[in-house]
Amino acid sequence: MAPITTGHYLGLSAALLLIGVAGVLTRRSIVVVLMSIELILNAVNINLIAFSSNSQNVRGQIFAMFIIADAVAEAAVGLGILIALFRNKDTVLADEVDLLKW
Amino acid sequence: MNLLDIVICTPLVGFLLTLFIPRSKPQWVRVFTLTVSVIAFVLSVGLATGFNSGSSNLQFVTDFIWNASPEIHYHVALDGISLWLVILSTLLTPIAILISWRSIDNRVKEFFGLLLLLEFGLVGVFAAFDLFLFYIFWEVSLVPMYFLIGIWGHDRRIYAAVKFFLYTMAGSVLMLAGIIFIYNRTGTFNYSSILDMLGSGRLSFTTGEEMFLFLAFFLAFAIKVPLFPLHTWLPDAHVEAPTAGSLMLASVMLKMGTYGLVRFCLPMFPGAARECAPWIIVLAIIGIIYGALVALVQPNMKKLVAYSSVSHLGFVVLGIFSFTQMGLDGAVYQMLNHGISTGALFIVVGFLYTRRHSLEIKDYGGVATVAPWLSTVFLITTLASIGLPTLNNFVGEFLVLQGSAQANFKWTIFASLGVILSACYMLWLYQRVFFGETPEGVRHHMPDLNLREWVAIVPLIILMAWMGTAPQTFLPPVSSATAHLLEQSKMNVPLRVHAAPAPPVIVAAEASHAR
Amino acid sequence: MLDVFFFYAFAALVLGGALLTVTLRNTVHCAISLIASLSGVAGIFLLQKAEFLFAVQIIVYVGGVMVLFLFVIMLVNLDTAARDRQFNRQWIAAVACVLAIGAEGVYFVRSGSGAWTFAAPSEFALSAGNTEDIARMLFSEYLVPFEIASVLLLVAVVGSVLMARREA
Amino acid sequence: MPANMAPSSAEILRFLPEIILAVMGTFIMVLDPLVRGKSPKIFGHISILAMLAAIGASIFAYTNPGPAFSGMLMVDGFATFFRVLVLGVGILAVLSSYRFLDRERADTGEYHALILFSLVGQCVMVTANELIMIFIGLEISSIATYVLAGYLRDDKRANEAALKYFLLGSFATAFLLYGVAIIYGITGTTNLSAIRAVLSNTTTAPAGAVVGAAVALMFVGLAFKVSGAPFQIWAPDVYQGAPTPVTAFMSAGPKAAAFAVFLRIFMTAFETVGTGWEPLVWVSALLSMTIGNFAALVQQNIKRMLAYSSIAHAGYVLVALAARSEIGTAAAMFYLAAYAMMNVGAFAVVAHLSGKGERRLSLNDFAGLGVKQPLTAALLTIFLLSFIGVPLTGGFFGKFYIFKAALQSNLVWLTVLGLLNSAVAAYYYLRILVVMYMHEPGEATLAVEPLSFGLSAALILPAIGTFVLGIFPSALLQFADKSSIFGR
Amino acid sequence: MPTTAAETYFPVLVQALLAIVIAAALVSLSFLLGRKVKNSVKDMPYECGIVPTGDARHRFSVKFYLVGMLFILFDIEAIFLYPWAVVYKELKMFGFFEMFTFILLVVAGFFYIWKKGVLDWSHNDPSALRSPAGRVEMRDHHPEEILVAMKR
Repeated sequence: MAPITTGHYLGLSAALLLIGVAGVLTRRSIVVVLMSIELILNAVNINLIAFSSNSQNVRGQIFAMFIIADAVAEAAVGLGILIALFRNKDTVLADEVDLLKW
Repeated sequence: MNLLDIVICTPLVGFLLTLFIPRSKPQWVRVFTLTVSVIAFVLSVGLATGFNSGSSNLQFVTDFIWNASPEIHYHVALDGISLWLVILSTLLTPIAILISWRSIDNRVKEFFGLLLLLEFGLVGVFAAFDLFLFYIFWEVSLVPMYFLIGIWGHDRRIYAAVKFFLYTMAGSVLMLAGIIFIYNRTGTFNYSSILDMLGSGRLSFTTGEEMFLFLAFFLAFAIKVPLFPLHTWLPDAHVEAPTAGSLMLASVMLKMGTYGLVRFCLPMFPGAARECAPWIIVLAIIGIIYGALVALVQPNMKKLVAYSSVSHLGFVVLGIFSFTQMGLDGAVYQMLNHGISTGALFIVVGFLYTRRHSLEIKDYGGVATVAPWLSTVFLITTLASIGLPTLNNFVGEFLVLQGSAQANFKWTIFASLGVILSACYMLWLYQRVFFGETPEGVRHHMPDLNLREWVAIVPLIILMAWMGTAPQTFLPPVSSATAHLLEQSKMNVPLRVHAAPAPPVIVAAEASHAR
Repeated sequence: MLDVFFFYAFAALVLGGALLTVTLRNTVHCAISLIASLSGVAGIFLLQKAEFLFAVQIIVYVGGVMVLFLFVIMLVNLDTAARDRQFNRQWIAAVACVLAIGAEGVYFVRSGSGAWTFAAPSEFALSAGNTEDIARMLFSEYLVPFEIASVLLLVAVVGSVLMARREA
Repeated sequence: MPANMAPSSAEILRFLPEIILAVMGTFIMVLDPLVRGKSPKIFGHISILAMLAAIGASIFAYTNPGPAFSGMLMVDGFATFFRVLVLGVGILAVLSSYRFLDRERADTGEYHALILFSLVGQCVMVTANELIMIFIGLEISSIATYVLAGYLRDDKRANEAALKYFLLGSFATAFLLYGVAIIYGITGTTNLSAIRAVLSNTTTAPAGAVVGAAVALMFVGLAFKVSGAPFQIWAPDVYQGAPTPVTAFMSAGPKAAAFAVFLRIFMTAFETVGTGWEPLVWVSALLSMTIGNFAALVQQNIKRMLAYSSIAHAGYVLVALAARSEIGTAAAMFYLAAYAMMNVGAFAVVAHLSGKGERRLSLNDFAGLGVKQPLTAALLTIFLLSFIGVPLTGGFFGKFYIFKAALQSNLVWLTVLGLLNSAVAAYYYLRILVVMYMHEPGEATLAVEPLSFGLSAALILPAIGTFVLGIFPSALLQFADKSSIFGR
Repeated sequence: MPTTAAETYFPVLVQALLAIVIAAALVSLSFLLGRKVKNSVKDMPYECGIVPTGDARHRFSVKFYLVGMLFILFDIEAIFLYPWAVVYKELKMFGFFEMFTFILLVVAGFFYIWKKGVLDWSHNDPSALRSPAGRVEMRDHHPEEILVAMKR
């Protein structure tokens, strides 16, 4: 088997990005959309770590740390918003959120 | 700060002060704005007396840098053309205030304030010698007129106001593109510097650029004139506007278009102007005849006068694009004439409206028997509008036709049709309104002119006679300015264009088809 | 050799988990697939000698974020949703977007390594202690982002409390 | 090594505005549960003081410009301009929310704390010279704004707005990050100046396709944030659903900050690959203007109409970016300042008129405002004329500078189409004027309460600003011109 | 000396695999070998366990979410603390102030949460979600029921 290069990691990341984007665009459940966004962020992190180890500097890893911190903050606020919406609307399907024209 | 600056600023200061008059004192507003506008008029007469009519130089020049980056000059000045148009604006504003004295009774403060703001914009447009400043005044004059039509107009006022605004706006943004283009090329908005650069060859456009720029400016002006087929906003705006609005619109604002053609299109883009002249003249002649024919069948007095404006302004455009001294003189003179006589027509129609509250011709008849003075005034105005010798329009039309005949005789023939038709529709209107059976509604609601109305109309009638009998009072400054203008517009023009007289209309059309 | 095996094993875990996440009907199952996928990502980190990030990934994502997701799923009781249509009607947009990104990917794969020029390795190689490396740089050069990250956390605290808590 | 990394006092001074905002935001947050319900107005006062102090600190920091914290931040004219701009927007937003919060019985410290935190993020964004820093600033600002959009938790429209904003916003962030990651991979750095150095060195420059992919991804992310087409779909819903003072805030502040980031990244780091991204911006600018203006034509809801208009205005700023020149940058800066004022002003009027529960938002609810409240109507008229681009208003000079820059860069078609667009736009702004002045007062205007002090301030200050920018534009433009080189 | 990460962590992997195999073996063996009795008593809680009430799918209180959220936010704080602790000695006082500022802000957040009463579980759950689809029916389990089940 061919040795694993940075390119392999980038391919993996691109595939993950693809799946994430597809998930965001097609799923109706808001929670799953949020999960898909997490997938994209992880694709970014795979990229960053691969680049970091390729160029032998640690900036990419620090960047990834901040991205994880941000993902947490986003998830916390996003789920909070979801709960607030659910209280009033009883739906967690993206296309039933339609009081305003979508 | 010279007299011209004072004339420009007076209405603006008046407008700002009007804002502080309490809403509960409408009479104060009327008196104050009338005073301000009369002061502005008197000062502007001072401009005429101080004007050296033999010189083609700019006079009353004020030029300082208003904004450093990009360099925008506050550059105002007068030449023979702008002089009379400025005075026309200042003359008609107090008259507009007088005729609205009683007929406007809601939101009085706003109405009269906006009239002053309009005056500020109009005077500025005619005095500005910086492209940017010109554009600013151009747009500033647009806003008050929009409100005048939209708030105090008749039933379909909103439609008319929005249409008016959008037509003008669409044209003027293209002009703005042209102005920016010139600025990027020259680094200045100062019109005198641009002309100097063009004259000395430091600035030149390729044929394509010149055509683009000419069309950008021309479209803005042609909409304002309005040239057939861009005239459709005009009847709506005129019919729906209050009398004062129609007056200012017809008498002064339409002149912004023709003034722009004379002032900017000819000297800056002479080549393209001559290239397009045959086409423009065809449109102008279509406008003359079309306007007259449509006026003939109008049941509504204001609409009739509005279409007559389309017809009359066709003459002005014809004169401008004949590229002859006489044609240009006549065109400028005709701008003033149209301002006076059509203004007077709108005023008199307004008098009828305040009495009978109808603009439909069929609601009138036999007015001459109940209001003889009103009928007389209307008759004089009608005759002036037709172009009866010794009244003002005759001089202008004559010059235009003579000028166009110098360039191409066929144009004159077609245009003369317009003169004949104008006699038809105006006299027929007069006959239907003032003679014949007197309906009940007219008999009881048709008092004769009161003092205020006399004061409003008499200056215009005097001017009609004065301009018709003694054109030498007014023409010399105009002639020296137009001569200079023709001189300028010959620069940078390839010989073939200005040496040969422009080809006959039909031949030109065929030739370009062949191309 | 072992490296290659592990890479493909983890990659399969990552992509398999991700695919299940976006296709499964039951949201709880989606969440569990997501955990699998994220664990795979953690493994990928480990392969690249980013041990610290590996730990963070496990602690924060698998231990934290996923718990949160599960709480919310239970909180809003998504079973009813699971019985409905699963995908929305944005198929065209989704397909277009995926195709665009996919085409880009194919382009890069076909043009091979020539399309990629990576930054040259920096002058100093990473030392054995991954965490120390990160720490040194984080607390010197990345001082401001670090401090400002606390504001990010505060925003998250205020925001989520404000959104989720019901006023008494 | 790390021990002597302690920042110098000059560096801390350059970071002072953010410190003030963060500390005061935290203070308000902690104060809220302590004084809850007793004197709710105090939070607003504190936050206004904090923002004024931060403006002072920004100007003071500019007396000693330069980089700070190992090149993370770059305090230059550009940064100072946008710092003051976003802080100004913040002040106006808070001024216009006093009455609103009171009316909705929602005057809490959290609201003001979130505004201050969001401003911290925006100030960091506009000052940052480093992609990680920009990212964190962007996220602080965005997350705070998501929450603010859903601030009225019991309002379904606000819930929806927050959720949509959140989903699409974080989706966009993910795209942006993917682009940033690739840029990091091919250049080995996240510092903008260093990226520029790598990209402009022809011998070591990475392959164009990769750079292109990264730039395109970042463009998508940023275009989402500035609501440029075709990534504008969130804007109308979010602007309509969010509480009006928040809409005023987020359509001006975070947007201006996102544009600042846009300009800084694309005009410094990616300037050397400009021919590559210009078509992207060109298309996006044209689409934004056209979609924004034509969609606004048919709107009945005033907030939705202003939302579409804000998309169109983003298009104008993108025209300036497409010019790819320093005067283009300066024009964009000027435009954003003018836009911020008229937009906050217009939304403040909407907030004033809409009434409790924001029920009166239809265009017809403006009927007769010119009679009932001439001052409010006159101020709104000024903002609308500025939107149209009538001379002597800031909006006019903004458009003028932008199209001048575009023509100078030979974008003739974009200029002509843009100007025609602005003529189309006149129509829907005129509709508001028509209703306001030419219709008889309706139920809504008869019920409207008198202007409160805070609202009058939030209306009169931008009106003055609009006129100042329209009559003496060169003072601000010269500063923008000087700053458009990003302290290089 | 191992060269790649995979080799470094090979022992760990072996251990993990071993753990999985043993656990799986124990569970499957008892499943295969054990005697299966299926009745409702088997489904009851063992000995002193609490009798379950209601549906397993019934809604959680929002408090769980809030606490969970706080947990991961402080988790993030912890992941920053860990590398800091590693190089604390190198950083000296500067490092102390660095982390002090960070923690101060996060503690301010904690104070806010505390004062907001998010951590206060004693009240009668004011933050419970109102059930949109109607209350989930609570079933009482009477002792007789259990006896009946046992007899079967």
